[in-house]
Amino acid sequence: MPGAECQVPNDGSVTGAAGVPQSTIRDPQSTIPQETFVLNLGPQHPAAHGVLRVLMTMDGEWITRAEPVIGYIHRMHEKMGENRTWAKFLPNTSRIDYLSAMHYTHAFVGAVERGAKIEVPPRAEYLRVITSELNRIASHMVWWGALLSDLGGLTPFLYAFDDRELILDLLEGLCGARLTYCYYRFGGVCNDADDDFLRGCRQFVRHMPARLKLYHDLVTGNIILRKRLEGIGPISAEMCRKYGATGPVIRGAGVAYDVRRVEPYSIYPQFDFEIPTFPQGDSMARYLVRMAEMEQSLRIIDQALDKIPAGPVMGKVPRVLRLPPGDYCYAVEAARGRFLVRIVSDGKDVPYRVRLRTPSFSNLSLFEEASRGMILPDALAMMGTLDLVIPDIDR
Amino acid sequence: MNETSTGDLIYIFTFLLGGLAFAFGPFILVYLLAPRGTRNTVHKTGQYIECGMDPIGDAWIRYSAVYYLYALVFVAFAVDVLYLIPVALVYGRDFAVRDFVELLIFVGILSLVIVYAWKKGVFAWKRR
Amino acid sequence: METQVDTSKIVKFAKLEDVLALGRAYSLWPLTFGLACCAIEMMATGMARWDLARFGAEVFRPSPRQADLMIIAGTVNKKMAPAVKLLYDQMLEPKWVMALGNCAISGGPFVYPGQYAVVEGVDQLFPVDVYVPGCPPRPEALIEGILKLEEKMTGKRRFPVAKLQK
Amino acid sequence: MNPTLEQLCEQFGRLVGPAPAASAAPAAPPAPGPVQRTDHAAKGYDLDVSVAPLQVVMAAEILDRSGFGLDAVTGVDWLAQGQMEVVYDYFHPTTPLRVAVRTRVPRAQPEVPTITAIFPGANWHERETHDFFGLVFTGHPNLKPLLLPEDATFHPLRKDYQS
Repeated sequence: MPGAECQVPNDGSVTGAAGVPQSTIRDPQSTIPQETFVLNLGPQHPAAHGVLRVLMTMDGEWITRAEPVIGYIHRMHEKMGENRTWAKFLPNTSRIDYLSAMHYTHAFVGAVERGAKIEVPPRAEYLRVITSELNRIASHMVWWGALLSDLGGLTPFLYAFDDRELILDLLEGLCGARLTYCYYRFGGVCNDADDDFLRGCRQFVRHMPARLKLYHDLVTGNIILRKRLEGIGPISAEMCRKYGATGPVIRGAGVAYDVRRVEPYSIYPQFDFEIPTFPQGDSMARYLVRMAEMEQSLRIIDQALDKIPAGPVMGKVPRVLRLPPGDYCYAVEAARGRFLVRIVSDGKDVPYRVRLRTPSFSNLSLFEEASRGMILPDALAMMGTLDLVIPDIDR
Repeated sequence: MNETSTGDLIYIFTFLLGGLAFAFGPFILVYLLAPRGTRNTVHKTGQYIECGMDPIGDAWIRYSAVYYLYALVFVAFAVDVLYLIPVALVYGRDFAVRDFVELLIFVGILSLVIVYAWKKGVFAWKRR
Repeated sequence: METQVDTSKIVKFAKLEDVLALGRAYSLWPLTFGLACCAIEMMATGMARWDLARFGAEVFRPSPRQADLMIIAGTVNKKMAPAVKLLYDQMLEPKWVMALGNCAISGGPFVYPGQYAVVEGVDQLFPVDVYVPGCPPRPEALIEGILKLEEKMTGKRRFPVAKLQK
Repeated sequence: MNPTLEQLCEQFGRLVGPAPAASAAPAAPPAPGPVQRTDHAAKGYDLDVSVAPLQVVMAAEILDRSGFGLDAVTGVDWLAQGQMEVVYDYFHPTTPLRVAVRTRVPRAQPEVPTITAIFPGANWHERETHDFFGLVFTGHPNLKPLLLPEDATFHPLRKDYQS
């Protein structure tokens, strides 16, 4: 890891569980009467990354209980799944988590292909992997900019969006949209990649490592960031498992759980890439996991660009798509964690039930327990490292 | 009262008037020029801003003492600066090293406040 | 809908109004009010490549007291509607509202018979000045929306519209 | 220490009780046993267990002991059969095993015991399923609407929901 070893803060303060400085934990023996006030870090707040409301019962600056209230951008995706045909639900999938729209479409398309036994030609699989990994890098960049703007540094946002625009141009050339691509179809992808897309990807993959090193020099070694993130918001592997938190949250707690590796789908087994994990389980570990993940995604894109075969990009799909009755699941490693689509079909051309298990929903559900006793700025720094997208929580 | 003193009085009086005008002028201007109300839908224009939600409970509660002690250290140094202002006025006239040493002693004694607060653990920001 | 509050002024000078309108138009302070996908495009517009700062609108203020333009960037649903109305109230006159994206204009892709959660169009809550269609609208569309708002405030358009060669 | 499919089948077999005695009429296809192995490539999960509503907690305990994590709680409203189905998805952080525990309750009286004590993550999942289906999770600490407005009394994902 370039230049980013993190050690427990050694400023002599007694450390609580997993290296949390004692000062941020309320010592139980304190005798002052419990006089708290309720602050709601409401729907419209810069650090809420959207319309998340957290009801914080505060004792001075220390949080005694932070209860997230969600539902302010509930958009009925699951209800819409039940009254439109399979193909008409595709645009919805890229509006659940608009920062990793490709992964969500990949999961829905995969589940339907699994049900209807549709074959996907190899070139389409490669295009899916390339666009998914590009989307993961773009999503991690928005997270990186947003996290640092939460901690007060506003310039990294400009750097991050600068490079993200390169990815958006590539994907816009391919699928016509900047954010809510509806690029995958049942049985393949809708538009073949021409040469300048592949050349653009190659150029991006060569250009990006230098930029990532710049990010590390600019931010990761910065003492302010290390003091703000190291030892803050410890989330143990057991808590991740109990709450179902996945993605960089569980990989930051030392468990190498990545759906691409543990439950392989599409053609990911053909690529060799590591799953970066950091055992500390604090906010710094989650930060480093995502930074390392961007490099791994670049490696995957590089290998996919080498091995992409020629050939058709659309498989054979019946005109009216009907799935045999039963339920089918498909899990995908989205930028924020494990995204599972569970489809229940009763044989008609309209799904009977579409269940979307989104990663941010479970990642946020542990916030109440993880943020108890912390001071407010640390709790917001930890929420930044959970990388939440609120429509992904409310669906 | 010879005319020089009345001149001074007038001078002070106009200066006072200028200050007041400078202070209250914008209020009057705004009252005249700015629109008086604002369009509202739930008539809560004057409510405290809390991220789009109605504030819950009251904020006038007993805070932990850490903030109070922090403010005390600030007050100690505010008084310190208060004494330094007259010194600064006469400091440069016929300078002697003695003045500088005196100043150092004065500030040194007053900075003991920080040492005392440090020992009492005010800066450790632990909850009392 | 909102009551008719008399927002007229006591003293009005024509030239002063023009100067004030010019000043307000070229330094619009939007309220950070990102709801969904359009918020990401709004952020991208504020960044280096599309550079909303060229039009003076790059200062995104979190507090409604300091903002004079509310950009509704995303879907307003029925649980969020009271909060949106409260923020609209707390903004001070003169204030403008821009409905960014189809969800804010008419509920967008989430309108179907039997939908129970989305407010179909923000103009049901309060008057909207500029509508910017798109899902999400491109950054150029947001900038065009800001130029259109400036034209509404000052009466003349700042940049000439590109004329198609015959 | 990773659990294997066989161990799980055996534990669930004990939980669900002996498989129904070989049905007398061999012609009738034996009712699919409560514990079924499914092909991951075709269905997306490896083990499909149907349990009675009250055994849901014990199933959760078995899986918790084997190190599984709760993935999702899915409600399905089978209006035609007058039943509501609750499917619990479990994933395992280190092995590719995927287990789906399903149970059916009558639509008139949809009650399922909560598993929040074992998996705190289920708290929100169950609140959401209660929001959309009106399924009452007995013993749930705070069964208020989660995604719907606080005063919502309608359950939109029910098949007979008229907005």
